[in-house]
Amino acid sequence: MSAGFVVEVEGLSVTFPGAQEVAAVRDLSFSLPEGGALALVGESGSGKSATAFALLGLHRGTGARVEGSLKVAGVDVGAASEAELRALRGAKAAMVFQDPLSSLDPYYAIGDQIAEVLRVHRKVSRRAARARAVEVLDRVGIPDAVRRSRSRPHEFSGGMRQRALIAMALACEPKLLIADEPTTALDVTVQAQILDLLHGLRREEGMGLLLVTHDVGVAAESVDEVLVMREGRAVERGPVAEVLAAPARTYTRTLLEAVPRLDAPLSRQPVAAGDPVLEAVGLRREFRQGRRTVTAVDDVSLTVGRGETLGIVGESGSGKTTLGRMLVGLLEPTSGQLRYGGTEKTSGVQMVFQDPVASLNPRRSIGEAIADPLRAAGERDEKVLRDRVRELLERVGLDPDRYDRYPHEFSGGQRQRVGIARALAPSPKLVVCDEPVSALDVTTQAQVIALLGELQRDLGLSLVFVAHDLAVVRQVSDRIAVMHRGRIVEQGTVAEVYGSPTEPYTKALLAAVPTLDPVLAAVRRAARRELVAA
Amino acid sequence: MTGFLLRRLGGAVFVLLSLSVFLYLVFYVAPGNVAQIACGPRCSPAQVAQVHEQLRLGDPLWLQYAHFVQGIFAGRDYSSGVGVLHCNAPCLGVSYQSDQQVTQLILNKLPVTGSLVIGAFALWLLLGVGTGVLSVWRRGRPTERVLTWLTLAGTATPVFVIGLLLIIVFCSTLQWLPFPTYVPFGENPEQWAWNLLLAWVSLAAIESAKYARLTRSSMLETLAEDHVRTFRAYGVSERALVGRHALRGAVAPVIALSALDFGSMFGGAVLTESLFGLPGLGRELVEAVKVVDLPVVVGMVLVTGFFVVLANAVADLLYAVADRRVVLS
Amino acid sequence: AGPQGDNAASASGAGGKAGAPQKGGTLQILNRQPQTDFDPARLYTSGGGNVPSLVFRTLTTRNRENGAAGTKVVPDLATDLGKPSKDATVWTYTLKDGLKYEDGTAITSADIKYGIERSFAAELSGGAPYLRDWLIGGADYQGPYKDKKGLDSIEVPDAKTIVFHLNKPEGEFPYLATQTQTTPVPKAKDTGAKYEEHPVSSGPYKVVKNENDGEKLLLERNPHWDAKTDEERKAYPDKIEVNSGLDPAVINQRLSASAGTDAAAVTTDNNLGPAELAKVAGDKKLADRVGTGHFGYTNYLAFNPKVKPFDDPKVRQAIAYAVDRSSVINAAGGSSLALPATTNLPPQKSFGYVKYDHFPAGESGNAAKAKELLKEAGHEKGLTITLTHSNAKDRETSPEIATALQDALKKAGITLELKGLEENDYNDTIHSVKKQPGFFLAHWGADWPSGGPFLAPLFDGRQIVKDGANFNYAQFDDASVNKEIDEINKLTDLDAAAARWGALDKKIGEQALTVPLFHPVYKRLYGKDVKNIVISDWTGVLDVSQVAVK
Amino acid sequence: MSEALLAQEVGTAPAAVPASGARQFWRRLRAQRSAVVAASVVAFLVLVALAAPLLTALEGQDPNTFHPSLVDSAAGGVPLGSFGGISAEHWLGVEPQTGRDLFARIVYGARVSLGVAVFATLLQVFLGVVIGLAAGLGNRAVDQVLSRITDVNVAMPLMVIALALLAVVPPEFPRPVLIALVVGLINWAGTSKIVRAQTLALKSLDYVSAARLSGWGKWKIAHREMLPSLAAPVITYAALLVPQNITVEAALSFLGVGIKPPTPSWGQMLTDADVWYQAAPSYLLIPAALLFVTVLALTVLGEGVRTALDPRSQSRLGGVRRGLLSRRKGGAQ
Ligand SMILES: Nc1ncnc2c1ncn2[C@@H]1O[C@H](COP(=O)(O)OP(=O)(O)OP(=O)(O)O)[C@@H](O)[C@H]1O
Ligand SMILES: Nc1ncnc2c1ncn2[C@@H]1O[C@H](COP(=O)(O)OP(=O)(O)OP(=O)(O)O)[C@@H](O)[C@H]1O
Ligand SMILES: [Mg+2]
Ligand SMILES: [Mg+2]
Repeated sequence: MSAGFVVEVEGLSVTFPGAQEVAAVRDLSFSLPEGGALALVGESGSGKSATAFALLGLHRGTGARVEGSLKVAGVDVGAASEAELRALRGAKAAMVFQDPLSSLDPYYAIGDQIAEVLRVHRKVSRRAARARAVEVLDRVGIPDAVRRSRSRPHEFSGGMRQRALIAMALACEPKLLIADEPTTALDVTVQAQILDLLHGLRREEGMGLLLVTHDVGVAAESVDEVLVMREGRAVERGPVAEVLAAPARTYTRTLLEAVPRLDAPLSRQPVAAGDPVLEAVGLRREFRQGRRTVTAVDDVSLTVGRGETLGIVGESGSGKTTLGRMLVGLLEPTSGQLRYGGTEKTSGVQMVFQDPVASLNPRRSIGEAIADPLRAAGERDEKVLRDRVRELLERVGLDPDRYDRYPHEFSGGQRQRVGIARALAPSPKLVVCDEPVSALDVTTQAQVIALLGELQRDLGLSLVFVAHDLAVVRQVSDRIAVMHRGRIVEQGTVAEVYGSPTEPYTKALLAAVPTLDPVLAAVRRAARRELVAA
Repeated sequence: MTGFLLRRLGGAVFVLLSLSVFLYLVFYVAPGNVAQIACGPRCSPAQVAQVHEQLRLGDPLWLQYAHFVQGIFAGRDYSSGVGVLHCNAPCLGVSYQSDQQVTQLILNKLPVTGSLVIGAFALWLLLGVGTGVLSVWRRGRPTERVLTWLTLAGTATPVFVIGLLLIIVFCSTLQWLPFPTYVPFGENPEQWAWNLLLAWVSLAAIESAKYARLTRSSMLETLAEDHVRTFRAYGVSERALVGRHALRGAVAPVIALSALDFGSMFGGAVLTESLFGLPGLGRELVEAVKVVDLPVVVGMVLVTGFFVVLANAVADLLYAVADRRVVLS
Repeated sequence: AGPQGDNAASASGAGGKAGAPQKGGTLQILNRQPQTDFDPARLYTSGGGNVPSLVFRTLTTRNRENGAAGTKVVPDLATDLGKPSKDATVWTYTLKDGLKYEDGTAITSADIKYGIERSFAAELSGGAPYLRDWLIGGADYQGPYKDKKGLDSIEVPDAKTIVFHLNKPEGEFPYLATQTQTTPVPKAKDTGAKYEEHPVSSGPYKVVKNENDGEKLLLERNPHWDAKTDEERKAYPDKIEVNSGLDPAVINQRLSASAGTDAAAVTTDNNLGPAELAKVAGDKKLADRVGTGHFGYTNYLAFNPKVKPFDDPKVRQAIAYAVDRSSVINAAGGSSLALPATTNLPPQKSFGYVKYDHFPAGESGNAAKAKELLKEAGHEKGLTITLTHSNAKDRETSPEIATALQDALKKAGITLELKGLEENDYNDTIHSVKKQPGFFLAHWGADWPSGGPFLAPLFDGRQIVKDGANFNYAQFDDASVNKEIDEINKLTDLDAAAARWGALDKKIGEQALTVPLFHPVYKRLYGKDVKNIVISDWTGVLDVSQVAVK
Repeated sequence: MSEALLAQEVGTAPAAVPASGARQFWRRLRAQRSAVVAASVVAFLVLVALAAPLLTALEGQDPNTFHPSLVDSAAGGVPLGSFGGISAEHWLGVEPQTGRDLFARIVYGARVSLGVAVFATLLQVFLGVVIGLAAGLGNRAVDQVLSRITDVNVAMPLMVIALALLAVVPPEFPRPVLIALVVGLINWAGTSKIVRAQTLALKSLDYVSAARLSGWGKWKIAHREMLPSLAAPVITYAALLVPQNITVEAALSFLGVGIKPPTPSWGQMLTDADVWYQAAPSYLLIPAALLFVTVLALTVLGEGVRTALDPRSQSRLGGVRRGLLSRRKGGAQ
């Protein structure tokens, strides 16, 4: 193969051994020219990360079987010795990991961590290494880099940590940057900043970029070419504009269709809100953290009418979850009142939790979990219970015969359905959904959203739908409340909030949403730069 | 910080008071005639009665306890025969059996137990953590297995067996080391160390296994974490990963466990102290329990309890220093 | 005591490194028990134990010779063994000339009186009961601190003379005068409970260091001690260092290794255990460094006939027949460490030992005879009884002995249930008339080598203590026995008295109030440089006042 | 805070314990050869203890009969014959001094030692779980009180309290039960600290919140939702406690307050035997070796259970073994 490529992959297969062998990647071939940018997209579990790991030989010693030929920056990864591999890692090809929270050593200063990596590859003094660390931190836009390089990761926000990781990747000026879902854990606004940074770096430093993501929107903003993967195989590959505009394969098309867009036509007609099922007046919640007091929710008043959906958006830490938990009575408000259709007693409200893994007890069968509220309500007859649970399972589109199965036997989307069934079991009037789809990939996300809409229509439920993804909220809500630092800064119908936002914060949120159109993405990027400059 | 210290102090006072009340209650119902033991086996009933009165054993339990508490804060007087001796606050009372002031007794014993515990502690940390690190670095290889077996042999053998065997081998048969007696550090630091060496080794042999296991498991846990993966992906060598990043993760649990062990060793190294002829707190304590010498028992348990509480507080402080994410509570 | 050669020593199991003993060097003493009581008023053991007798001189003392010769009482501070009045109720002692304390001041008879009076103070309790029981007014006297007047029954007509007035005849008063309570204590130097930290020496050594309540002692020569006034103490070493609080196994390891300063080491309180004996038995060199001693001591089974079924003599006799002394002796450490006992009195001439075996059980018990007696007593179906013992690890009243008995009695159809008590509880229980169980393990040692202090506390009906520590476990109160005890006490001829004690023991033995089990034998290692080992039958342990290390 | 660290000692981060059905657990346990061997050894020991009367009947001996003729009385009672008097009648030889059959005493001793250790451990675990749960679930006041009580428990010197308590209780009370009770009552703080930390962590988990929304009360939630998740760290910790308790029993024997003779226990035997190391080595070596095997087996089993309870272990297990192989092959991927 010619010398113009940083990555050349030929017939790559990755197999994980175990009780059931998992063929994570099967016969995958692709290449990446020097300075080029390629995105690996595909739903969860399609083998993207496994591929990325294979490029740096990270499967070595873990038991995974890697076949095929892999050449990265001129190094034959399969045949390289340990020492050669170490020389490759970080120096010629560097990786940015998905979760910035856990990818840095919590115990050492950020600058020291970067310096350590540098000293592995270059014979430089400790002091010079520190200086270089400050330099790259400055390069990725960490303000006051000299001082911040002495901070530990927990003193950084998520976005800053991700920047620090990118800085670490830059330290040795590699030819290739592999970014494995670099923005999944971040807010839209921060996500936009990171993507902009990667974009800028690539242009200025001439690195190759391999971007791994399940978010087609992210890919559209950042790369020249995409490789769509499914079940470990390549489905489609081509220039990003072509693939996104005119996908050749049905799978690609489904994937694209499932992506919620801000510009899609509104699918639901705003319902006329009935009598309020929930009224909140002046809710406030404080948390004590050592000597400091954090006001997570500050003077929030809202109403939810019968059959209505109230969407709540806001960036991470804006108080959405705290508000949601207060609404269902899981958390005592510090001050403020809550009324549920006339009573002050918490009744007829349920919650669907953000994380489908954490919200089900791994040691209890899903049938039992769904039956709990019924049992608590005093139902003793096992047959009645079983029938009701089966009915609910069917309702949320699960096989009623899986009553006795355990959560781990279900996929993320299925688990979220179990959570919904559990919330529905006591026939609530109002369900608070706390980011019910953020942990799911686009296709599953679309299914769950559809299900919620359907249930709402059939059962006359009221919903509070919490999310940080503006496009998703737009799809399901009648009214929107935008939260910022614990307060509701803007409230109105979907058309009002999305059509003519009044608050600058709302505007910034909207501008940060990735788009599927690379051209539009470029325009937005420019607009964002102006917003920052302003 | 001040709040933390105050709360800890309050907690400590509660713990120590509860301990002393508990001991008073237990010893109140304990069999054995204290006055008779103090007087001697062939004292006449009249003499026993005199001793009984002198030790104020006739007082109701609450009054005895009140006097005890009074002694701590205000001191107490007692008769030496020729005159009245004053026991200055904090006075933990006077031994029923030997007429010695408990405070003085403790001050005499503390350096001995301190020498034993501190040395053993350093050694078992070194051995334990060292073994743990080594077995992680060489994981899956014969070295790890050998180390595992060795440390387990340590846990499985009671200290009196290990201790006696060490003495027989090193002092009696090989004669490499002196037969242990206690030499105060201030008198001769070198002799101090040589005499204590076997005692340290015996305790360390038993304790280090736990630390090896804890270090090993924490390190393996850390090695499985994402941030280690990051450094591996940046070409950092396995040795640096184990020695720098994984070991750092084991510091916190090791500190927590050390606090528990360090504290409880102050009153708990009974067997080691008696085997190695160390006139320390643990041995004295057991002797005192046997002769129902309540003032000595209470005084010493309070001191050892204090060390447990102190060690835990220090551990929390250390931990907060080690891991700045932690807020003291 | 006269000089003795190695021949005499080896004859009674004593000895030491060959060669004439020289002055000089430092003697090491490795002990288990610290010398917590170093106050003459508080010491119990006859002769003030071993180490204290280096510091405390008494009116009389034990003869420092090997074996039976060592059971004689000889003068110490006094010029003779005391002059009794005709009925032995008044005893007069005269002090030798030139007696001085460590500070050079002269020892007076008033100091001896004061020393004795101190021992009556509650603050300084711990001594033997005889002064209290024998001296007129002793029972009510509360010591010199409370009762400044003093005890009238001790007279000091001049600085050299001291006269004791007793409430009954006591021919054995010279023995009592060996106890440390007759040590002179200068009143001006008395610090009460603190005196033990630095007692004033009247003996060949003075206390230079006393750390940790007697755990570490350093004794150096007392320059004012005059060897001419003291025929008993040899005082060869210049210094004596006592290290105590040591583990018994470690002491024996040290003595057997005998390395460094341990070559000049002895122990005064640590016997060889059975395991160590097994090791020594296979090592000729070590075996040569073992001193063997016999102390007047008996381990036995005690009955309280007030408790059923032990009220029935047949039951007691059956048990006496059923006992398997060989397994009991094995449990006690084997035939080298314990001798079978069939008498209450130890097998020593000075006690007036008369051999008898009223209920011959042979070596390993006579189960048939025992069964027969039980049948006669109406227990043909067997018998279940409880044996109370202590949980001390002493191989005397300890669980090992109890289990051996349990196994032996099983053969005679007696089911023995064991009730082990913690040491205090055990002492409290067996010494209390109210709580006393019917059947328990007990032991008794002589306060001096004579039948008197051995038999009287155990079998004198007037010594039953109803509301205190009682040692007459059987609560035996027989007029003829009481009378005989009084008669013997009148004798000032100690040999004649001994013969009467022996006969009395044989008579009491018929009652089967006890089942004698064994007499212990003390075997102790000493360092390889230690010379002039003297072990008397009085103490059974090597006399530190005799040993030399040069 | 240190509670959380203790929880770390037994290696659990509550959030990271997903999916683990009983079947998976057994599969993962069986996948570890060392754990299987350890489990068999433990089972064997338990069997030996239970079948003690049978085994001794087979040998034709009992643990309490003296054989004075089998020891050399003049030499302190050292067993006659070689290797501590091993013979066809006495499979492991006889005890010095008494001549009692060692094999019989060992197998009966297993009953007492294992019984006491296991019972004490159960008690520690029970108390620790109840108190830890109550502290974790209760309000601030309850938590404070229970945590301080836990501190008191930590500060109690086991040996001293044991000595005092063992003297107070009448001797008629069965000793093994008493020792187990005392050890259990004085040493539960470790478990309760772990459980409390774990409970606090679990309390904030979504599935517990969900259970609260369903209307269950506190204890019902604790029972249904928390206990199963507490099992993992508690079982692992308990595996550490059992061997520790066996040596505690030995130490109590050393201090003279252990199991009462003639009842045999390993601790008692070790205590008596250590001075016999030179004269009759087998007397010391046999119980010491057995104790070692027991501790080894329990530790390995504990480690195995912990691994099996950790759902991430599946790949790790396969990983280590295969990782080794591939390295030997020269690191080919
Ligand atoms: N260590 C492992 N052991 C066993 N199976 C594994 C392992 N790691 C990944 N897999 C499996 O391999 C497949 C591909 O995993 P991979 O992590 O590459 O997916 P992905 O495309 O990155 O998904 P996501 O978007 O969720 O990160 C999945 O089915 C996954 O369950
Ligand atoms: N239990 C708590 N103790 C202390 N502070 C808390 C607690 N819960 C939340 N907070 C703080 O309150 C603020 C709001 O948190 P909340 O979880 O409601 O945010 P959110 O909008 O749901 O964020 P995300 O999108 O990340 O879920 C944050 O600053 C958070 O740190
Ligand atoms: Mg991935
Ligand atoms: Mg949230």
